[in-house]
Amino acid sequence: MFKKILIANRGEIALRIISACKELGIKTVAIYSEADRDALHVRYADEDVCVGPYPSAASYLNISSIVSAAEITEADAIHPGYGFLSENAYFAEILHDCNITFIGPSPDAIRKMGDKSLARKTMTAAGVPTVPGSPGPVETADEALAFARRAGYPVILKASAGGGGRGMRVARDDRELSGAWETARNEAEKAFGNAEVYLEKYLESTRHVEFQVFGDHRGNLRHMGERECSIQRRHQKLIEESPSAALDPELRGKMGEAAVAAARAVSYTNAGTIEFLLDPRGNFYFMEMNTRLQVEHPVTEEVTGVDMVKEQIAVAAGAPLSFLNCDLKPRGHSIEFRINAEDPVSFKPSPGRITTFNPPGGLGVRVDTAAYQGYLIPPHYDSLIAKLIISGRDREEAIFRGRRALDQFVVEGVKTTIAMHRRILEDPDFVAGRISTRFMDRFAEA
Amino acid sequence: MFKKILIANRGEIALRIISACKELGIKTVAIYSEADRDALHVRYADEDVCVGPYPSAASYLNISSIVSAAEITEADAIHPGYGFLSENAYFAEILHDCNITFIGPSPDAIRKMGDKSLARKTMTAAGVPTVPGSPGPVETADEALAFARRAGYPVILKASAGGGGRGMRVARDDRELSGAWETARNEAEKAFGNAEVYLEKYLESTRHVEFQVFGDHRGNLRHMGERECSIQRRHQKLIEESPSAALDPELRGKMGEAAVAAARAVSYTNAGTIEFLLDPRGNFYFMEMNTRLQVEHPVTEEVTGVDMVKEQIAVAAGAPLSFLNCDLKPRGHSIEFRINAEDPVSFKPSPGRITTFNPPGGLGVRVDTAAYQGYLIPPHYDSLIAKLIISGRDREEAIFRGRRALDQFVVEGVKTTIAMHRRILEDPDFVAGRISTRFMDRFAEA
Amino acid sequence: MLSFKEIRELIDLVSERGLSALEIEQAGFRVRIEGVRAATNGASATAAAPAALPAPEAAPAAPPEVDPRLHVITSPIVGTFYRSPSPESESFAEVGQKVARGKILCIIESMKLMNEIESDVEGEILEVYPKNGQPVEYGEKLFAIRLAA
Amino acid sequence: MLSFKEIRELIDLVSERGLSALEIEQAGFRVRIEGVRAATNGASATAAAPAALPAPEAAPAAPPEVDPRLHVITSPIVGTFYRSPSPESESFAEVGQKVARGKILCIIESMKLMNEIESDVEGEILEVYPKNGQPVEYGEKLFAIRLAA
Repeated sequence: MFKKILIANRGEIALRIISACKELGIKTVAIYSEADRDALHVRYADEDVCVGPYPSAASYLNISSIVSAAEITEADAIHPGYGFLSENAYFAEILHDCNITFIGPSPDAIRKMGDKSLARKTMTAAGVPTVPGSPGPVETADEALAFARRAGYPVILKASAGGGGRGMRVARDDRELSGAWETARNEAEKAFGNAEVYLEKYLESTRHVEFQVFGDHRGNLRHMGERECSIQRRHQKLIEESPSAALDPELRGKMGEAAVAAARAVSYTNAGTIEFLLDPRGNFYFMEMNTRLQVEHPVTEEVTGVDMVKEQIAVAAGAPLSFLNCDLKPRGHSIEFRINAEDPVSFKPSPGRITTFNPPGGLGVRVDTAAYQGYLIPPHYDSLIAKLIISGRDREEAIFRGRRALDQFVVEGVKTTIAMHRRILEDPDFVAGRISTRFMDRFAEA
Repeated sequence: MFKKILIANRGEIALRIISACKELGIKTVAIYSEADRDALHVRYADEDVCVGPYPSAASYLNISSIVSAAEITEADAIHPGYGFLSENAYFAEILHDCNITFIGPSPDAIRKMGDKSLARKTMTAAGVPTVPGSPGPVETADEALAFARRAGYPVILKASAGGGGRGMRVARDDRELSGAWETARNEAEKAFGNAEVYLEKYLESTRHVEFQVFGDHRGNLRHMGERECSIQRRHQKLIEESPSAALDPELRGKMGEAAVAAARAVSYTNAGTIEFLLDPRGNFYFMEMNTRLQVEHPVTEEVTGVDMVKEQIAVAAGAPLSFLNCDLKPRGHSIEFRINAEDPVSFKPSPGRITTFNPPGGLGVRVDTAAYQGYLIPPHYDSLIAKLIISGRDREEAIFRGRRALDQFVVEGVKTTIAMHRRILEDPDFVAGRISTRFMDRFAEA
Repeated sequence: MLSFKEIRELIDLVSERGLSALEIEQAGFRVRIEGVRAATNGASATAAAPAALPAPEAAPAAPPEVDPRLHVITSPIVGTFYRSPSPESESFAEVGQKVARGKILCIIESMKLMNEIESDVEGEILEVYPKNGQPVEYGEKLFAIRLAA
Repeated sequence: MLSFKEIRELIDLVSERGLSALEIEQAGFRVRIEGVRAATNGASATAAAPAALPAPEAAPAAPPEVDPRLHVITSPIVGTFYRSPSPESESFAEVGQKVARGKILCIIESMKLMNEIESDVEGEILEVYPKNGQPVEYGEKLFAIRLAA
């Protein structure tokens, strides 16, 4: 087992990983930018190293600083969390060269799944259904128009190097497509340093259902069930739950098998997520694979009882999957609410000092956060300040419990999404489980 | 189902009950003394009524004020929590006369179990083993000496009306017994208004293992497994866990059956707890029954998945037990740490203002508390400020998780038991599960 | 919690009145304003207490002024407030009425019992706070009475 | 919570009104402004008192005084600090040594690369903070230099 792990991240996920290491008796090293001197992850780690000034590119994305930090503290592994360097194949490769374990999949698997056109090809070869789309990157606007007319509108433009909703544009006719073409390429260029885009048929009234997969270094590969992530705003997830109200055991079996086949196609190790679109008739299509821990991993932890971060560390150290002989059938129901510091109307980030922070507690309530009363949320990073994870015997209990927990969650000094979540939990369609990725559009109009 | 419940309590248990009511869609009424104006239970309830000045006798024990408060707010049920009026048969009776449901057992069951000598007789008749003891209250010091010489030292003096460790005195020879006689009677008189005491043989190196029982109004009576509560200081529980490391399925079955038989002997309804002493050879003896919700109920909730407070409310409203067809075999392991505001050396209460309050979160961590940053702990009530409930796949995971959670629990402004719990979790005997009710004596000496 | 504007006003008050200090603390919030620098010798003291002068009775940080002749009777129990012994009868006491010590002012019904509440002072009733039939909690204001001189 | 602008206004108020101190504390946030230093003798006390005087350089709540001729070079990267190019060679720079702009002061090894750190000023080395071979983080102090006049 590792002796010391450096956590190449910040915020709640850095704390989550520090907690897992402490429970395994492993020492921890926090890294931080100058803007994060007072952050809890710095306080809770055994050691800490300032790796640069506030811009992420100079600190949390600064590979040479982070590798040096691991070297001077003699850390033998790095956990990248999510975001930042977590899906950077080059970073994983350098660590390998430096004899530091990257807690995640192989650089090869990251690369194969990171290139979205290549991933589609791999999936087709593995027999996993994909959304009808251009066979590869589309070079010109004319080529895009030709594909769209052939496949039928609406279509969606996506960045080849993309993820997280950036660089995505939906077009419903020729005119919209011509307009979206340059915008999508510019956004892709800006966000990922690569303007390449490809096209897919845009499926409407679909759900976003993803499967958690886990592979060890002994050839075992399992799925841990699904997460329903249809409640999104601008392709950013807001609420995730497990299990999905749309899956019966048969469909869960079929999608789970496809997820495992998808991961096996790139000899996947460690934790990863296969994202599917699911239409109302039970057809599902591979969207993409996230080759890292997800923000929403806690709902899977709650219904399976597996500590996924400890599992990641153990697997990276060579251990077999701990749940090979367990029944991972979901036990109860779990819902995660992302509490962001943002204006609930304009959705603009609302950084500032948290003057009151009183999170809810009690049965079935888990809070993952790096915030505290008096904490100054720096304006440089993302706006997630807490994840509220609610579990109950069934979905109904989780919804009622969620309402009371959101009522008891007091945050003052910054604007948050707490009230918005409270309204979503009152929505009859949400309560009945009638949701799709368009849910928030309807909700915003109401 | 009830429309509005008045909570005749304060602190974390009042919040716990308010949360359960909110999850059931039931309105709540908080009562409070003048010392509790700023308490969270007042803030989180739908309505609130000040019932008197700070002394408990004038407010939280003021039956006429509390019944009036229920009447003027038109509450149709009262939940008494633990302590205060929760085991007051007279209170339960008055509520019945006023057509207000008492969420708890019948006045008759409270009375039969509240009189400790009568309870022993009832148990003997029901075939439940009891500790060898005086057949009833002991009237004179000579009578006490006669019993002690017959049964053999050590012996323990207990208040007939007692509970919670008050009025208890251990004596190891004639001299000690003569000395303890008056003290025990005085303490009993002060604490319970009744000086009657009885004697029992004092068993050493025993564990305190209690069984949770639950009865509905349709004749169903079940047990929900055990709680290990041997870690006590002056008969006050500090750490409780479930399951107990000392029980195998066979012994659990035998003790569970005895617990159900004990409860059935008084036609018990709602939640109750049968406390046993368990010796190293697997012999167990009925100690007493607590005819109410226990402080430590959360560990049972965690390993069974049953919300016990919602169950209490549903059963009081006439519903059958919700888990009649469920397997309540303990799932994982759960440990509760009582975080008291007190000096860890002198054990004296440490009331005052909490200047920093940052409870831990994440997987497997539950915090039940009514404290918050800036809260002024009034000196008039008990010193419990939070219950930290840690769950894991097994006892080992729970212990490691408990260590990291205690490390992350920051309370400033008052002294607490956090550091003491941290030290207990490092004790090799505790880690190995080698504990008895004498554990804290040894620990304090070390 | 005080707003910035309120703090600014308090500062003005402290300096205008020539107070030496004002300190407010509540639920984790604390503000302390120390007044115009105390002079260290007689000479400068004159200079240090400038425009101030009109601060003779400078009651520092006084709560809203309380009339010493005003007496408030609060409810000693929880229950329902009645101004008269029965719906048909007259009120025990009206605003403007002079009452003697021991005069029954109202009834509070608690657990079916009618509890008569007496005046513990002699004076004139200035205000009756609850409405007839209204629930009252412990410590709730019932009557304001101006004490007889 | 007070903004920077509000704190600035409060500072103005404290000095205008001649307050001796203002302290605000809330949820982990605390600001204390102490007024212009009270004079210890009569003569200057008179001058310090009147609110009228605009207390020109009243720099309240000043951080520890900083020598304007002192310049600190901090580490631009994370790595291991070396005072000389190899264990056998002499140090690049010693305390007391005068250095020109561009003079190499040390090496920081980061990912097997030797990064030479140059002086960005001209002056005299007053202090070398890290020991040879010691790990340094971003922003850590390396050298104190007294600027050439």
